[in-house]
Amino acid sequence: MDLNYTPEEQAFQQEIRTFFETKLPKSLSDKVKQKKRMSKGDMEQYHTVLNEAGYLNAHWPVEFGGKGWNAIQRDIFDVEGNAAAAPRTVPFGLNMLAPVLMAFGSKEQQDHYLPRIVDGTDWWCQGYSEPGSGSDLASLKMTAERQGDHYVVNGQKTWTTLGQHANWIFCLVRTSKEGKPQEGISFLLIDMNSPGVEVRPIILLEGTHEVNEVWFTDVKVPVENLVGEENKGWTYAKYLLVHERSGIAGVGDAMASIDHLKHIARDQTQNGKPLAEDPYFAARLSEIEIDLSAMRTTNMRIMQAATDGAPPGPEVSMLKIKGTVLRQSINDLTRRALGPYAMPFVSEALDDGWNGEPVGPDYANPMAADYFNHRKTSIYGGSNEIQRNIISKMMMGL
Amino acid sequence: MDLNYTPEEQAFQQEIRTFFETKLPKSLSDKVKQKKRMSKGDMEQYHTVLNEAGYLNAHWPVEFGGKGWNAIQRDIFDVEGNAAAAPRTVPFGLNMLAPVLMAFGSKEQQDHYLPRIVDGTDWWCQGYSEPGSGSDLASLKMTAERQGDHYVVNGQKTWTTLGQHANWIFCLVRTSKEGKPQEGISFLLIDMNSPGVEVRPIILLEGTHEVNEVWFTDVKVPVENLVGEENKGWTYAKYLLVHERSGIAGVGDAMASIDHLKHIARDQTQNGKPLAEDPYFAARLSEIEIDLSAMRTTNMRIMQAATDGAPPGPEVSMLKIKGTVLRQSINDLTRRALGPYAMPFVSEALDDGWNGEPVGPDYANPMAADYFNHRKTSIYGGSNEIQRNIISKMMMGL
Amino acid sequence: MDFNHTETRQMLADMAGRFVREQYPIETRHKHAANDEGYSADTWASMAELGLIGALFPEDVGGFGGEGYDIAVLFEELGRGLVVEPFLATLMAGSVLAEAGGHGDLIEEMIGGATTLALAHGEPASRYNTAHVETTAEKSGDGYVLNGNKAVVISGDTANHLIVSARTAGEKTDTSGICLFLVPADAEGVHIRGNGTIDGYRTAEIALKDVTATTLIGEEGQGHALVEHAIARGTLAVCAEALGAIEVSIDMTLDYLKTRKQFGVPIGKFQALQHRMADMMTEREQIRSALINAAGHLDSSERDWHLSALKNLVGRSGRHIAEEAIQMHGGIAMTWEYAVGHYAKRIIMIDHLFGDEDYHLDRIVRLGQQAA
Amino acid sequence: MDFNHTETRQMLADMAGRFVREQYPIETRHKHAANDEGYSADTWASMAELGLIGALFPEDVGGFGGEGYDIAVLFEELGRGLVVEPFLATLMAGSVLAEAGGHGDLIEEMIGGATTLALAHGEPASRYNTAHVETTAEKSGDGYVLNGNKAVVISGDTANHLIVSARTAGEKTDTSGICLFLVPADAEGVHIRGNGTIDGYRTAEIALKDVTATTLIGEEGQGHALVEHAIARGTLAVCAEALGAIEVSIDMTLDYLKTRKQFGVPIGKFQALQHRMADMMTEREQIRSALINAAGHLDSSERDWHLSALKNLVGRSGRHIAEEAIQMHGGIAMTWEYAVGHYAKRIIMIDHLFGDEDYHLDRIVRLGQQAA
Repeated sequence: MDLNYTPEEQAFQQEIRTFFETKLPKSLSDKVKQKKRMSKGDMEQYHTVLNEAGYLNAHWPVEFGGKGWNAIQRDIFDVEGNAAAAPRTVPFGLNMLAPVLMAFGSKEQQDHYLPRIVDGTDWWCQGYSEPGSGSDLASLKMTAERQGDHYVVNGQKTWTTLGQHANWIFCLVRTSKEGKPQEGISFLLIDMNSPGVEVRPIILLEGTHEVNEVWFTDVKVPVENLVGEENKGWTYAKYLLVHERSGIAGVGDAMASIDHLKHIARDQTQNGKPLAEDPYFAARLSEIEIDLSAMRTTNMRIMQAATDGAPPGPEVSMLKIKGTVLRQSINDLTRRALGPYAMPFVSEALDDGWNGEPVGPDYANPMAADYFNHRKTSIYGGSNEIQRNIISKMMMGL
Repeated sequence: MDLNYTPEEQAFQQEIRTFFETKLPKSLSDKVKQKKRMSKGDMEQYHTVLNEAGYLNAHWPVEFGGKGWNAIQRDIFDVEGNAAAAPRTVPFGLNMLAPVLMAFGSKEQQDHYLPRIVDGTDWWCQGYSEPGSGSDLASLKMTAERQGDHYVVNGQKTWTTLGQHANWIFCLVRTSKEGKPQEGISFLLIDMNSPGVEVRPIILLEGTHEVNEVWFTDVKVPVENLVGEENKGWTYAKYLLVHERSGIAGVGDAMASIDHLKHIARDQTQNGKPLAEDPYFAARLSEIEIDLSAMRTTNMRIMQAATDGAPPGPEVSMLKIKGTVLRQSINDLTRRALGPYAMPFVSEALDDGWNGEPVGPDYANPMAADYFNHRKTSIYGGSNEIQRNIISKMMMGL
Repeated sequence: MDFNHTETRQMLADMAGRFVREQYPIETRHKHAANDEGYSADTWASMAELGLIGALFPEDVGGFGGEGYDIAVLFEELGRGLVVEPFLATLMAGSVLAEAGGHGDLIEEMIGGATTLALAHGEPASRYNTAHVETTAEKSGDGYVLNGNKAVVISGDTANHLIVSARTAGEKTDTSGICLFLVPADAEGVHIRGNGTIDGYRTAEIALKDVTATTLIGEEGQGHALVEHAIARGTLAVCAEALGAIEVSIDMTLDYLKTRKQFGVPIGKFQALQHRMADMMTEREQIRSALINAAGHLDSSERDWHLSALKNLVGRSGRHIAEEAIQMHGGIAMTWEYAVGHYAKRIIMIDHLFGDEDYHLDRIVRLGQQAA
Repeated sequence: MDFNHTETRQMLADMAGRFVREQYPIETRHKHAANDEGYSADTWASMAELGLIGALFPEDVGGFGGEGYDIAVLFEELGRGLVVEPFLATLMAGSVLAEAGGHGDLIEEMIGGATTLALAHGEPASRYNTAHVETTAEKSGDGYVLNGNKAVVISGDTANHLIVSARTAGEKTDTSGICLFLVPADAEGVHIRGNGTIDGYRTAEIALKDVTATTLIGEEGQGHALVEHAIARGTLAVCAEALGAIEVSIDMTLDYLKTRKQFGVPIGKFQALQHRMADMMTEREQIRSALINAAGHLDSSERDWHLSALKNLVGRSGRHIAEEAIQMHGGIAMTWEYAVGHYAKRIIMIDHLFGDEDYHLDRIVRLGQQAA
């Protein structure tokens, strides 16, 4: 047991710190600090900055052009990036499609798609959920009918995050109605510029547009866009869920959010003292810091076990639950910290080019919206209820 | 809407107060205050005191010799009794068997058993649970076989509270294996002095003997001891569960426990101040008081609705859950309040005739045991899980 | 003791309930909220005609209610519809006038719906402290000159008149020395910047620059008691509103659990959700009871204890219920189109009106220690 | 960073684990606890032979461990068996001696199991305040005369020697002015009243009446740092013990859910219980992580923060897990005969050792405000 960084790890941490200090555009970190909405251009710019430094896909295996970063290195990058107010990368190509292609894609698919993910040619989005499916993903209905050298795809996907920016979508589609619902599912790559693909925005409860419905009407998809074997798509999707453990806990994000909250709590006054000194507030904050301190170690333990080749267990689900609940509790305490100024909301103020006078303290406007928006985190990516099902199934075998 | 007592209710409250001030033996209230174990003699003495005043069965309908107290009167008696540190009455005959006999018993049974409950001739205990049954009460196995003018009873009951003092037990027994498990159950009255009845103590985790196993081997029970119809016993038991709403919330007990806790919190010192002024302790205590204040009104609303003839709904289950959880949280906060002195435990000190020197403050010894003992309240009488099932079934009809 | 409403009060509740059910679907609500003034003047007028405003005030000022239970039953129904018309601002400003005495004509106009008022009391630094007033009032001639800033004034951008708190004496958090002035919204030096809120209502930031005020409400320096009186009624009202919103949230979740199928069965079949529903329903009943207690003590010496108990419970359990309603629905509850998210937003934001869960827990603690 | 144990430490854990599994079933534990001294001298001796005592102390005093992780792995296994032998008292008293220096022979005897010690520090009014010492020490000749009362002294009724804290200077809660003395348990004027605890261990109330003490441990007036050193190790130890007890409680509950049938199916099939189980297991992993953090920082400047974080989490989540283990079992867990109730009692009572959940949350708050 050793909680200290090795000299190598310290050096790596310093390298990453220097990178963010010197290479992260202030225009981006300012937006992150002010919790403004990232434009497509912002996200592409950050993508380029990371790629030029070779950090964009550093977590990929060396044989696919990555640096094969281990769990500790990824944790350091996550924490330093958040501390530097770096934006989040768009995960769909880099962290979700790529591992599937590496594990199950053909050589041709790997050679074609992976470089385009890195150089930004392709912006991927995910086509898993359907209006009827929800947590019961295997019940998906979107069909892909084999007709000669292509599939004809019909149906609808939903909750497609940033689909409005994407030019490609990887979908789970039904290629067979035989056997168990899981058995008739295939993993298909679809060019969103194909005729018959339509993207419709979904506005979230706090008024933002980040997810979409994607409709498919007689969309022709070449058979070479099938990943792996037909009707094996479910296995590939599951592989992703259990193997993509890193970052699920959101440690770096949580740490940065707590710093922001502390800043607010020092600025707000309650009973003539800084809110930070109010015993009830301080107690809530301290409990969160205690849980986070433990979760960071839980996260590292699980990551290292994964690196050491431990079989995927229920731990990933534990991280998903704890990580989302913890960050939601930070969002909750943050909106409390604002007092009455949590209520006013000027949505336009979150977009580029707004320069009106803020209502209340400059940090106030986005925080209530943030709290409501992040209720999604315990719902998507396998709701926390599904995660509890997974844990108990694995532990009890019932 | 009117939260104030009517002049009649105020007069009643005064009457009850005077009764407890003048008629409650100090020897009993002292034991209650010191949380000592009540002997059989103590319980019989209190029974007599109540009976002489006409309060023992005042909640019974007038036609059965009661005063037909309404919900508010029962609440006042509950609160005043607890405030005066009166013991609890033994409910099995007075509140559990009696209503069933009144509703389903024969005239002979009513005339024979009800007076004997009141004058203390019979001490009843309850024979519902069995080792295998737990929350699934209908799965009970104890059999009663009709043989001429009597039943032959074989099997085992458990969790029989104060069975060591009782001379009669009312049992749910299986008289038929036909149809659904609920349909073969009968309600039978058994003299515990009959040959073949054996009572074995169960020691609880904190070392006390209050519940028992009761074993039945070829016990002969006259058929006239059957209540109502054969195989209808389940209906009678259920009737009791939904109609016996009063007292389930334990409002008076909770109020008295909070007063005791406040006394301790003023005596204990934390950081040089009375514990009562510690912000975390004060916050926990205040939340409990807030919940209790609401629960008392919830309780009264439900009781009054019942008096007004509202059909039994899920509210009873809500009271069971809220009432037990709330009182358990008082027990929990009380053991916290003791600091290190929650640990020492001299069991003999809870019995008559012990006069050793207490370890720590005189109030300390029983409180941790009390906390552990009261974990039972969310388990027995239909566990809180069963109560939640009932609520959701009634609300969702699923 | 009696837990039944009087017939007239039950009629008020039924009438308001019917109005909301029949004429205030969520689409209408969004339409009203999207108006420049943040509500519909026509709807406000017809609600006034129904007497819904008058029900908030006692007969001696031309109303026909004004008791705690009148406020409670009406706002519970308003909460069921997420009604955006300016009832809260009207209740609070009107309560100041009614308590202070006089101003009969203005109250009459207000009850008739012809005039709207807002209480401009909170300030940028006051948070939940009701005595925090930095705005100054200097005597000049037979009037006063007001200077300062008012913050998050409910319906402050649409009211015809403002009731402004300002200080003629004392330190910035003293309870004495606070005065209330009636100021026309269009008076010179009154700069009003309105904004929407995350839950679809309107507030305003108001700057007062050498505003001449001639109408003092109540005695000079004695304004704080009037403010507390208004805030007490406002607190009761928003808690009742929260209860209404909670009822709808729970009912919608119940319906969803019954109809939404996953893994081939209605998700209401899943025991984990059933048990969480059961707890939510129990909490709802607890809130209802706390509301009854607070309404019954609104004009008693125990007012503050019961109001803080209620507000703490609404903050604590309300948040739990709102978050659970979203979680059990899943993704659909995250969308603007589906109503439950809007109810959740209102329930949560009510925690930010007149003191949140912790503020009121702390007040309970202090009241308890004064008593001890 | 590395989350694997060294080979020798893993061997220690395995050995202790095997001993507990094979030679310490719950019946044996109850038998030991029922002895007059509250444990088995033979078992203590064989544990000493196995080196389990030596593992708690550094090599320079004749042990072969003494690091945070040594204490953690050993006490986790002891917690799995609810071991009543006096490891905690030995760890704390021994840590005082080891930190102070000297007393080599005594430590050697202690590590060999031939002598037992107890730290008599807490007092009737001290609660969790480690600086609260009212017991006085007056210089007389080349010794001191001690007067005062010590409370809830762990294993205080069976130890051969007591390490007694007493004050030569300062107010009753000053950190300076506290001295530690080595006092034979049978010294004149030492009145020891032993008692059992609700969870099956032993503590003692000790009255000191004109007790002559000749052996001062460490510097005069500098005893508090030694006490804090010992309490830090004791806190880590009982939290590790709690983790062991939590592991067993969860495993027993899991087994019960798999085997116990209700309504025709194993109760583990009920989703409400499954989800609560899942949360308990997540909390267990969080406690394990906090234990790793605290053990790793036991001799660092962040010691107190990590120990308080751990103790708060053990108090908070430990209580939840213990209560859930009982609730999910149902009635059987309420009986003396069934083991899980005894684990629950130990987990809960650990909240009363060295500061409970709230005490340590408050300490975290204070440490945070000092840092800010």
